Amino acid sequence: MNAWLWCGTTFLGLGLPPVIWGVASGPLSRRVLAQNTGSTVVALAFLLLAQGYARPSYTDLSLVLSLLGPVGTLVCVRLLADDLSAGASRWSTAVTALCVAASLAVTAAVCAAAAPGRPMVKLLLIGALVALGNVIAARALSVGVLEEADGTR
Amino acid sequence: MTIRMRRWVMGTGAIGLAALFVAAFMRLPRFGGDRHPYGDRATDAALTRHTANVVSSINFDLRAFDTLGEESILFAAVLGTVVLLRQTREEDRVPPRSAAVDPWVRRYALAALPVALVVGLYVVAHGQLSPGGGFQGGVIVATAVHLLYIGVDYRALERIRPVALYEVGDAVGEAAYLLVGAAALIGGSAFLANTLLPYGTFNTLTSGGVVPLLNLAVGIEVACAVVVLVSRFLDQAVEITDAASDAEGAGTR
Amino acid sequence: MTHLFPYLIAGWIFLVGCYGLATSRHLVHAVGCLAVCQSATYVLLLAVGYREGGTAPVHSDLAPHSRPLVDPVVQALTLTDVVVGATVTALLLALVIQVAKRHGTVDPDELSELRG
Amino acid sequence: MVSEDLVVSVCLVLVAASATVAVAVREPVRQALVLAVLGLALAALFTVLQAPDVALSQLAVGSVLTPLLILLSVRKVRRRGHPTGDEAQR
Repeated sequence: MNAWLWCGTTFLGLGLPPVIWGVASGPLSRRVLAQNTGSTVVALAFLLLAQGYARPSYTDLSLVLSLLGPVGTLVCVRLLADDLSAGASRWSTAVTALCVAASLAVTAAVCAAAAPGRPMVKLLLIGALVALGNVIAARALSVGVLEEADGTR
Repeated sequence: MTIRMRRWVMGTGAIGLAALFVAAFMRLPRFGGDRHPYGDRATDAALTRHTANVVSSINFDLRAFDTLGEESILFAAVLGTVVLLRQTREEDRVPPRSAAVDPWVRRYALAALPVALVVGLYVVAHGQLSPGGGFQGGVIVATAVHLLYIGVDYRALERIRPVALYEVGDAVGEAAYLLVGAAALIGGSAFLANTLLPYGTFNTLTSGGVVPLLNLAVGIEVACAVVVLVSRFLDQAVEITDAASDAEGAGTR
Repeated sequence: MTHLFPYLIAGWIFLVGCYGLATSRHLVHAVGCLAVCQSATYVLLLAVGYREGGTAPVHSDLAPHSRPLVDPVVQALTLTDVVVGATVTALLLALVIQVAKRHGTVDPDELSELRG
Repeated sequence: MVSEDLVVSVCLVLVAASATVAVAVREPVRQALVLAVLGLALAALFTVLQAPDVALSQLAVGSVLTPLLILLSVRKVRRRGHPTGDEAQR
């Protein structure tokens, strides 16, 4: 099994259990944060698995998830605004920084191995979407909710 | 039938089912085994019809009639939801108040909207080549439309999403699927047979004969069906209130 | 033993979903448990179709007959299963909203006591 | 290639864990979030079982559509539902 599959396995094996634990217990804001982290972990795992199985068409999965993940979280934040008004969970900044760092690292590693040209542009786009989506979701969780609490109901 | 008794009955039933499961699984072929007779034949059939994505070839070519049934299930479910969640007499529709959304979230939602639409259409168009197809792309397009609800508010979404148009789109998608099938019938071969169009060169957008057309029809139908479905739920949750809960001043964002 | 593992996991998910469905105190939670039951069928179907060392039956980036393929028929069945799963969940949720409107409660036990 | 089974086994355990948690969480809103994570774990399992089409549709349905519909239904039911029903599950 080549190194990429090992990375993908450890990524899923070490990344998802804390996500499942985070979404199963604790305050609601931390659960939404855990769900958002889960979509980041799986999107990056898809990039590694695509490289590991030598199937570039699997990166479409990562592209779609990098778009739908943040949408899912933003929908939860919008619909649960009144339950989330207790403010962002204290894990928020640390986890977001970790996710953005992980997405940059994985994108760089996968781009290094990918053929230059169109495939690399696609991988860079996916990495950027994952990182950006993560930052926006974390911001929506912390700031977006508070503003609505004071805004007109 | 107290709760406790019910749990015991459920427990014994579960243990019996578990025993049957294990007995059945012992006789299943080994996980990862090498004997897949139908799969090999389906792959060969798809390759002769120049369809790169064998799963799409099965869905829209070898088993097109089953996919017609599946789309009719989707159509009937959306019809059922529309009937169930309609606004009854004693309920009135309160226009939702606009919501203050963080400017960065708004910019991201409005920027991500076109990107998600393009990705959705890409997934539908390349249905018979790369992973994806009419259904997956349709749901992505439908989700992209709702980005406006997240970015701005419900009223903006209602302006660009006339539900009647999407209900017509849902029906047009289903009808297009049927017409393409009937065209094969008129063309002298069986209903939904893939003999109408040339199979084109392998791994190009026009390859696969009828498969891209059916893919597009399913894409249109699923996108419109999901938009109608979510709009009915959104109306119920955000707008429609009955006299009883009016006192609570509902009709939030 | 490992060749039975995926099937046992599918069986476990189904039984857990049934347990949740039977002991649920909120109809929307019951619909969620039904979705869990449905996902057990996805796992079982795809586990049956897996081939050791096989790859996806998608030839957009793969030369035909170059590598062993996983069974595509099972994937088409699972795709239909996911579609029907989504529509069944949506229709059941619509029914739950109607039950809440008509009977004013979403607790299955309370429902059974209400007549008419 | 026994190692490919390792990836499959890891994903299977993750799916079983998130399915058990999805049933164990009794409150519908929290269950919607766990179902979203279950959808992600299933998509990972399908990709490892070499079924990208099914993983894509599970992503589209499981991580956005189902939680959205459940949250909207809970919002309607909670506002409309029996008050005692709400207190019991909050």
